[in-house]
Amino acid sequence: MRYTPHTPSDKEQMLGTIGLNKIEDLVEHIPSSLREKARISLPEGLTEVAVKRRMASLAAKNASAQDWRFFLGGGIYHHAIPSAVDAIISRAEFATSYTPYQPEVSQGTLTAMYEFQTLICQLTGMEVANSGVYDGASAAAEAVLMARRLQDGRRRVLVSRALHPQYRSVIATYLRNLEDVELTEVPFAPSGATDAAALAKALDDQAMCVVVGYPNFFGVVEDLVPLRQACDRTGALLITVTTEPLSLALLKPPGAWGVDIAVGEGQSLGVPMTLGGPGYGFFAAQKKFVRSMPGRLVGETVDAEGRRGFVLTLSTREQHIRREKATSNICTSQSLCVLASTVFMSTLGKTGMRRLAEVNAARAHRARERLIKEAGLAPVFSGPFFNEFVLKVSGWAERRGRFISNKIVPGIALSEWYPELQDSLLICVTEMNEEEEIEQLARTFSGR
Amino acid sequence: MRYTPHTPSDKEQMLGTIGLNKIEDLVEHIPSSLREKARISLPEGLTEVAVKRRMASLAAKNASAQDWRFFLGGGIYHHAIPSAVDAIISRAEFATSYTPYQPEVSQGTLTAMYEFQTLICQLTGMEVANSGVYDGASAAAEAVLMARRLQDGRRRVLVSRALHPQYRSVIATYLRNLEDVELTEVPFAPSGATDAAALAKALDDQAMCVVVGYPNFFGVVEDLVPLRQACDRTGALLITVTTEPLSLALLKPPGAWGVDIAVGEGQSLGVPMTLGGPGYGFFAAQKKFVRSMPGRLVGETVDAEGRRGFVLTLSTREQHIRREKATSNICTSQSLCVLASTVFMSTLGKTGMRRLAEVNAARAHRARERLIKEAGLAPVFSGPFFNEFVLKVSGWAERRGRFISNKIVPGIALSEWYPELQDSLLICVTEMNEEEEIEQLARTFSGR
Amino acid sequence: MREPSAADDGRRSNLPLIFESGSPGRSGFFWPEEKGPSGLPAELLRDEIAGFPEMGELEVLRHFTRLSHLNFSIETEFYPLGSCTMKYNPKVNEVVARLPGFSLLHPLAPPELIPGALELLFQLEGILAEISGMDYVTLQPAAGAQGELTGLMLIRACLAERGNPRRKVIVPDTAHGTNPASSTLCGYEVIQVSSNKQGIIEPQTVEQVMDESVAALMITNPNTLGVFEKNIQAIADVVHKRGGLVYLDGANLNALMGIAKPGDMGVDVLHINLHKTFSTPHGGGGPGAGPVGVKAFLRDYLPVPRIHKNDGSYELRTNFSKTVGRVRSFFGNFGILVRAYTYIISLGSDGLEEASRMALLNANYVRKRLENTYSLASTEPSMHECVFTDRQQQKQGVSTLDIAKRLLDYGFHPPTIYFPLVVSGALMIEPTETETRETLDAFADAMLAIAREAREDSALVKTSPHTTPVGRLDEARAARKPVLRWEAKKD
Amino acid sequence: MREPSAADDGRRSNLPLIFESGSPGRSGFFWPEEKGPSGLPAELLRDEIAGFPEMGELEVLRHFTRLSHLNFSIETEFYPLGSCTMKYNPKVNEVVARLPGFSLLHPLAPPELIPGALELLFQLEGILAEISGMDYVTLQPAAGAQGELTGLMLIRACLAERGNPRRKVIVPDTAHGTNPASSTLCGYEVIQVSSNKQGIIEPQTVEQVMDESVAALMITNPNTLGVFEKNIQAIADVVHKRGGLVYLDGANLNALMGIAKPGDMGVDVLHINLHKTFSTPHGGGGPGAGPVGVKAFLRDYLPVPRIHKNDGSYELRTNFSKTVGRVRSFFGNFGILVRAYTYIISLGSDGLEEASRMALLNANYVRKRLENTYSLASTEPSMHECVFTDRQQQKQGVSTLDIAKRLLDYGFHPPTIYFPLVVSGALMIEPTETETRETLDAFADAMLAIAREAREDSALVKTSPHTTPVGRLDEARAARKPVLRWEAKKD
Ligand SMILES: Cc1ncc(COP(=O)(O)O)c(C=O)c1O
Ligand SMILES: Cc1ncc(COP(=O)(O)O)c(C=O)c1O
Repeated sequence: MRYTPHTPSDKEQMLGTIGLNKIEDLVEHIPSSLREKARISLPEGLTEVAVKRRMASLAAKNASAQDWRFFLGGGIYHHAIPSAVDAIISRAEFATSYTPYQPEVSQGTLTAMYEFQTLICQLTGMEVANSGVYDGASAAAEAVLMARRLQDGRRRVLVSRALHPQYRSVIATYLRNLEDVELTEVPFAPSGATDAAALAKALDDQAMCVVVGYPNFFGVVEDLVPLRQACDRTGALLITVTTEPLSLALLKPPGAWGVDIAVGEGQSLGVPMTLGGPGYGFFAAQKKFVRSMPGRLVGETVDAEGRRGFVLTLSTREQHIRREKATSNICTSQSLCVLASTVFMSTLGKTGMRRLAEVNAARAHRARERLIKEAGLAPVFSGPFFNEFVLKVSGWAERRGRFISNKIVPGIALSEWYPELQDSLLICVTEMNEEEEIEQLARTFSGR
Repeated sequence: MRYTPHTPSDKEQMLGTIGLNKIEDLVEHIPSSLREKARISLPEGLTEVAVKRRMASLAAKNASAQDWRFFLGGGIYHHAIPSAVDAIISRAEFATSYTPYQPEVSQGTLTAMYEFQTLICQLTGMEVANSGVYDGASAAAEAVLMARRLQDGRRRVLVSRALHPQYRSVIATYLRNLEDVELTEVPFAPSGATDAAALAKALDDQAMCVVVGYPNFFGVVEDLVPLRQACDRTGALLITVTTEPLSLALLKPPGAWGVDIAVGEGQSLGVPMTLGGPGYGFFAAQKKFVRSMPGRLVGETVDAEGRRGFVLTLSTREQHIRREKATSNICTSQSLCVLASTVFMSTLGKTGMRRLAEVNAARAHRARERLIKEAGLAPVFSGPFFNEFVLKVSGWAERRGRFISNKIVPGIALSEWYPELQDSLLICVTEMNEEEEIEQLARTFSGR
Repeated sequence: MREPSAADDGRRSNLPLIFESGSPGRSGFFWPEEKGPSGLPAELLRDEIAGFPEMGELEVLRHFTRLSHLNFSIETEFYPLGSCTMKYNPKVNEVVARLPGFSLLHPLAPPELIPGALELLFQLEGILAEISGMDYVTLQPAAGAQGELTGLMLIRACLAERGNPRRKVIVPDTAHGTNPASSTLCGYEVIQVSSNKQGIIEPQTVEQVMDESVAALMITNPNTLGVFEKNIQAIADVVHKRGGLVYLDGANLNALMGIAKPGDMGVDVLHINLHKTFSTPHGGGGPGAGPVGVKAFLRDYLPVPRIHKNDGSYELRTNFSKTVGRVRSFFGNFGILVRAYTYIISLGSDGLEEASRMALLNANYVRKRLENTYSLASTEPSMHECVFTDRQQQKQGVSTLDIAKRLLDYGFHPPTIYFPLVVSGALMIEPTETETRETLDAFADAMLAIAREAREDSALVKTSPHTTPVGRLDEARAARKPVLRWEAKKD
Repeated sequence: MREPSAADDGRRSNLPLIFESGSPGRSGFFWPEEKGPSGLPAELLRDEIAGFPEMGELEVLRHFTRLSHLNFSIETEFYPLGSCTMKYNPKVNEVVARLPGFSLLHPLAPPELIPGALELLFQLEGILAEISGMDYVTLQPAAGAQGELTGLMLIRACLAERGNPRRKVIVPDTAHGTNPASSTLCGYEVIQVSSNKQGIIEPQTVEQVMDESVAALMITNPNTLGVFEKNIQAIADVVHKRGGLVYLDGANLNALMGIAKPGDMGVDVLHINLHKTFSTPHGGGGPGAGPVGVKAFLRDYLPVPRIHKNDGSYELRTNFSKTVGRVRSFFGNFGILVRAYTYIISLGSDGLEEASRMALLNANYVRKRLENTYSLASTEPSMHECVFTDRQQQKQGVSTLDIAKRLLDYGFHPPTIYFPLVVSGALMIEPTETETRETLDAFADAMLAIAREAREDSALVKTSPHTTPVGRLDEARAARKPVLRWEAKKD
C-alpha cells in the first residue's frame, strides 16, 4: 500500500465523480467466478527497514567479488567501473523514462544512444550499429537471423565450437522452429581457434554464415584472415561474437578484418556483473545491411528551426510498425545498460580504454606464465589470447575444495561443455586481480 | 592528477596565451625560500579501485549499526531513513551548488530552505526559524549569544546540568572569552528533570537566559511550566535544546510552552549517524527576535513579472555584510543535511512523523519495563521520557565485555560526565531496534 | 558556446556530442602504466580508436547530466503512457539491487556459492505463479517479447510432441506488434482476427478460424483498449477443443492482481513484464524482464537451467530432455528480478491487490473527466487504461499527434498514440496507481484546455510543442537519408 | 497547473510548495501501528502538527527533483565563484562516505569499536599538517568560520597564559567577513588595516598598529584578490616581535599546495576549508569542515578530545588542562573528513601539487583573456583567482550585478561579486583546476560578448537574466517585510 497515494477521501471523491459507490463496483463486470479465486496468498507488506534487512541477508549469503577472489570470465567480466557511471544512470531522468517515442522530450536518451552507436562503430571498426539488444547471446542469434534475411535460399549456419556454449544454445533455441535452417558446428584446432581447414571443408553454397568468437570462449583470438577468405569463396557472411569488448581497444577490430556483422556482449564495458544480467548485446554491421538490422536505431535530424535533434528511425523494420514482417520481435531492450557503457567509454576514452586493455593483457600473460612455471599447470591451447586462457589442472575435482575454503574461484571448469577438456580451467585475469591475488592463486595451485 | 583535465598541449597553448614558457613561471614571484621547502611528502595517488579498497578496509574495522545492535542515543539517533532522501541529496544540482547567492539560478535550494524553515516552525511551534547552523551544540551556544544581544546588561547564563554535557562544553567554549558573561549550572532533581526550585533560587535580574534540554540528556521530558514561570519572574529568556526532534511530533512543542528560543540537533530527522556529523543545528525563535537571529534566512519575494521566488534575506545580520558586528560568524553551514531533513519530513509527513514517534515511545517504554522486570535493572529517574531512559546496571564495568562479544552496545555509561551516576546507562530504543533485539538485550543483561 | 540572442530561448538544445568535446590525450581514467608487454603479437594490435572521446571526468558528468535535463521521466513529469505502466519505481529497489551480494556475483561461479541468489529466484518463481494463477514460471526471458517467443516455443514443443506443431497462431487486431513478430520468429504464420466494435474478441470470430492447423491463440487481457476480454473463457474453450493452446500477453497484469487470475481463465502460457506491473525502471527502453508462466503440463519444456529446492538448499538442473533449451545467457536479467522481488515483498498481497484496484480507479477517473470532450474508443468498462480517439478534434484539423505534442507544453508526457492500430488516432491513457488525484485533475484539465485550444486556436496546437528543448523533429528526413553515427568532419 | 499561454515561457517556475500539495492523511511512510501505549502522560502530548506536509513518496520525489532543475551546480554549469573553489567533487568520495562502516557509526560507541575511524582521523591530521607545514591539526571545526574562532581561541589561551590575552586583532580590509566576525566572537576588538593599491599588505602598515594590545594578525594568503602576500614573512616578524601571533585564513590553500607552505611563512595558526581545497561538495551551503593547524607551541590548547596513537592502536584523550575545550559536538563533520581523506589519497602528493599548479594556470589564462576588456583590480601576479572591476562597463551604466545576471543567460554561474569590498564592483573569478581550456574559453567569450553588449545594447544586459526560472528578484521587498515561512491562507 506504500506507493498508492489515495486517501479514503480521495477514493470517495473519485468514485463520486465516476458515479460509483465502492471500489468493487469497478470490477463488477469481471465474472465473479474469476474474482472469487483471485485473492493473492503472500505475506503482508513490509516496512522499508524490514525489506532492506531481508534483502541484505539474502545478499550476504552469496559469494561476491567484493569478498572473494574471482578469476572468472567466460562472457561476464569483473572490471573497474568509475563511480561516475552509476551517478549518471541513477539519475531519474534516465532511469525512469520510457523508450524515447516522443523525441522532443527525450533528447537526453536519444543523444546518448546516438553517441553509443558511434562508439560501437569506432570500437568494432564497423559502419553502423544499433542501440543494443538483450545480450550477447541473443545478439548472436539475431545476427544469424539477419544473415538468413540477407542470404535468401541458403540454409546452413556454421557455428564454431569455440563459440561460447551458452551462445550456441541460444542460437539453437532461436533457430529450432525455423524449418529452412540447419545448424552445423565447426571443430576447434589445437591452438584453441576454430579449425580453418575443417571450416573450409564444411562451407558450401548453402552456407549462409559462419559464426566465430573474437576472442572466442577459450580466450583465443581467432585468426580471421583464413576465415574471411573461406567465407568469400562460397559467399557466406562472416559474423564475429565478442564477449569481452574491452579486447577491441587493443586488438584489430572486426571491421578491419572485413567482418560482415560484429556482435557481442557489452557488460564488460561499465556494467556490474550482477549474476550475468542485465547487460546488453551490441550489434554492428556493414552499412549496406542496415535495413535488415534488428533493434532500435537512432538517427540525426533537425526541427523546423534547424536545431539538431535525434529520433528513432528506420522503424519500418520494427515490430510496432511491421508486425509479423519485422526484422526482430524486440521491443523493450537494455537501454540503461547501454547508457552505462556510453558513460564508461566516454570516461575512459581513447587512451583509458587502451591502457585498461593493455593492463588486462599484461596481467593475464604474466599470470599464465607464472601458473605454468611456478604451479606446474599445463597449457591447453597455443593461440594468442587477451585476458583469458585455458590451463590443465590435474585432479581438479579433488583440489577444488582448497580454493573454496580460501575464497578463491580460480576459473571455469570446461568439462561441462567440452567432455574432451577434462581438468581444464578457463582462467581470466583483469585489472581487478592485483599482483598479490595472482601470487595467492599460484600458491594455492602449488599446494603451498 | 585524476581531476585536472589539462593535456600537455592544453598547457602549452595556455602558457603561450599568457606569455610564459613553463608552469613554474607562474610562481616565480613566490620567494624561492618558500618554494624550495614546499614539496609535499605523501604517497602517490591511487586508482579509484585502490581507493575504494583502502577505504572499505578502514570502514570494515568499525562497529556499525549494520552489524551491531546499538541502544545508543545521547544526541545522535539511529532511525529509518527512506531511500528517497539519499536519492534527492545525491542529485548534483543540490550537492554541488554553493550557498544560493544568485537566486535566479538557485530556486531549488532556496525553495527547499524556505520549506525547511516552515517545517521547523511547525514542528517546534515557534514563529520563525533559520535555515540551520552547524550542530545542536553550536545552536545552543548561538542561542545564548542571541539572548545576550537581546538582554543587554545582564550577564548570567543558567544552564541545566541535565543538558547534554558536550553541549554544555561547547557553550562554555563559546562564552569563555566574553568577559561580560558568567555561566552557572543548575542541578537536576530525582526525576531527572532540571531542579525547578534550585533554578528559581538561582534566577535573579542578572540572569539573561535559562537553557534546558527538551527532552534532556537523560531522555526526560522537562516540565516547562514552572521553568517558564520562574523565567518570567525575573525576565530571563527560556531556551530549549532538543537533541531528538522526532519527539516533537508527539510532545507538546516548545512554542506551546512559551519558549523564547528553541534549538536543537536535526540529525535524527533523516541524516545518517556518521559518527556524529555532519548533521545540523536547527534554530527557531519568536518572531520579535528575528533581527537578532544568527544564520541564514530565506524569504519570499517576487520578480518583475510577479513570479514568486525566494531569496536570502535580512543579510545585514550576517558576517559578509556586517563583519565584526554580525550576529554570528557562520558562513558555510550544513545545507545538504537540512535538505535531507526537508525530504525526510516531507516523506513521513504529518501522520508518518507521528506514527514513527509513537513507535519509538512505545518500544522504549516496553523495553524499559522489560529490563526492570526481567533483567532486574534499577530505574534511576522517574520523569516522563520519549525514547531514552537511564537504568542502573550494577557492576557495569565487569559486565561490559559480554555485550561487546555479543555485538551489542546497550547504552551510554554516564559516569564520564556525572560521577554521581556510576553504573548508570543511558539506553535508547528506536524503531530500528526490533522486538527480538530488545529480547536479546534483556537476556544479555540477565546473564542468560 | 550557447550564444544568447533573439534565438536564445533558454531551451539549452544543441549540446555538443562527446565526440565534439574534449582534447586529444585527455581521459577521465587514471591507471598507472603496467610494466611488461601485453603478450600479444603486434600484427593483431590495432591503431588508436579513431574518433573515440577524450574528456575528463567532470566533463563527462556535465555532458550526461545536461543531457538528462532534456528528458521527461516519471520522477519529473506525469507519464500516462498506455500499455507501459509507468508507475513509480521505488528508490529502495535501487538501493537493494546495488548490494555487492547481488551486483558483484559471477554467473559461472559454482552454484553452491550463490544460495541467496538461487533462493530469491526460486521464491520469485513461486510468487509470480501465485499472482498469475499459473503452476510454473521461468525467469529467463529478458523482456516481454522474449517471453512471448519462449512461450510460443513451449507451445510448439508440446504440440510437436503430441504429433504436430501446427502452422498458425491467431492474433487479434488489437494485439501489440510483438505478438505477431514473435509468432513469425517461432515459425508460425499469423492469422489476424478482428475485435468487435467494442474492441473485444468474440468466440465466434475465433471459432471461424480455429482449426487443426492453429497452434495457439495469443490474447491480451485486459486488451490494449483497456477492456476486459469477457469471453476469454469461452474463447479458450474453442481453442482447446480444437487442440490449440492459449497464450496470454500479460503486459496488462497490473489491472488484474487480486481481481482475476489468468490461470483461471483457461490460459496455458503467459508472460509478465516485470518492468510494468512490478515497478522496475524502464531505463529509457530497458532492461526489463519477461518471465513466462505455464500450466503444469508444459513444465518439462521450460528453458534450462531450472532451480530445484532440495531440503532447504537450491540446485540448478539442466537434464530435461524435452526442454526448448536456453533463450538467454545465464540467469536472465537478474538485477531486474531482484528489484521486482523487492517490490513484491514491500507491498505484500494487500499492497499488490490495492495497486490494481487503484490503477483501475485512476483510469476510470480520467476516463470520466475526459469522456464528454474526447471520444472513447470503446464504451465497455475500462480497467487500468482508457483509450480515446481524435475524432472530435479532427473536425478542427487537430490530430492525436498535435494533442500529444501540445501536452508537452503543459508539462505532461503524452499517452501512447496511434496504438492500438484498430482505433484511428488512438490516445491510450494509463495513469497507473501511483498518481494522485490532483495530478490526474491537472492532466485532465490540460487535455480539456487543449480541446478548447483546438477549437479556438488550432494553429497553437498544430505547431506545438513550443517549450521543449527542440521543436517537432523531421522524422521523414531521418529515415530518408539515415545519419546513424557521428563522423569527423572532413576538411 | 501550469497554464501555457503567452506568459508560458517554459521556465517551469512557480512550483507549488510541499504545503500546497498533497491530501489530508497521505504519507510516504509505511509503518504498521504498534500495539501498546506510548507511555507518555496525555498532558504532554501535542495535537497533530498543523500544516505539515501530506504527500506520497513519488509526489515528494517529483517535487524535489523538479526543484533541483532550478539550480545551477558544478555538474551542470561552470561555476567560477571566487574564494569558493568550486572544483569537481569526485563521485568516488560520495560512494566511500556512504559505506555503512562510516555512515552508521555512533559517536558515543566505545572508541575501541571504531579503530578504522580513529585511524582515518589521525592520518588526516598528519596529512593536513604536512600539506600546510604546521605541526598539529584539530579536525573538530565544522567550517572555516568555526575554525577561525577556534584558532583565535588558541591564540587567546596562549597569550593569556603568557600573562595577557590582549584586546585586539588586526584584520586587513581585503579580509573575508568571517575574520572580523570571529574576532568579535572571541572577545577581540577589530583593527582594520588597509592594503596598498595592489591589494597587498605592507609591513609598515602593520607596524603602525601593532603594539602590546594586539593579540594577532589575521591574514589571507593568497589574499582575496588572488594575490600572494609577498611580505608575509616580514609582516609576521613585525607581529611576532611585539608578542602577537599570526593567523592565516587558509581558504585559498588551493593556490599553495607544493608551491609554498603556510607553516614556512611565519604562520602560527591556520584553518583549512576542506570543502574548498579538498573537494568536498558545497551542498548549497555546507556541510564543510574547517580543520585548524598550529605550530607545536600551541598544541596543548587544542580542543579535546584528541587522538593518540599507541603502538598502532588509537585512543581518545581529554585530559589536557590547557585546552580551550570543545567547539563542536562529537568528532566534527566526520562524513566530510572521510571525503577529504579519500580525495587526498586519490591524488597523492603529485596530484595535489598538480592541482594547485593547474588552478594557477587556469586563473591566469582567464585573466589574460579578459584583461584588455575588463579592468584588473590589481596588476600583481594572480595565483588561483583574478579580480576585475566594472570600471569600464560602468561607463555604459552597466554594473557588476548586471554582468553577473547576464552571465546566467549564457549558461555560466557568475563570479563572486562585490567582494573583496576594497574593489569597487569586484568580479572575483576562480576557475579552479578541474575546468578545461575549452570551458574557460567559452566563459571568456561570454564575458567579452557581454562587454560588447554593454556597449551596444546595455538594456539587454541591465534587464537580464532572460532565460532563468525567475527574473531578478526583489530583494528589498523581501527584507522590508520578511515572509520567512509559509502559512495557510486564511479564508
Ligand atoms: C501489450 C504489450 N505486449 C507486449 C509488449 C512487449 O513487451 P516488452 O517491451 O517487454 O518486450 C508490450 C510492451 O510495450 C505491450 O504493451
Ligand atoms: C577567504 C575566506 N575566509 C573564510 C571563509 C569562511 O569559511 P566557511 O564558509 O567555511 O566558514 C571563506 C568562505 O567563503 C572565505 O572565502
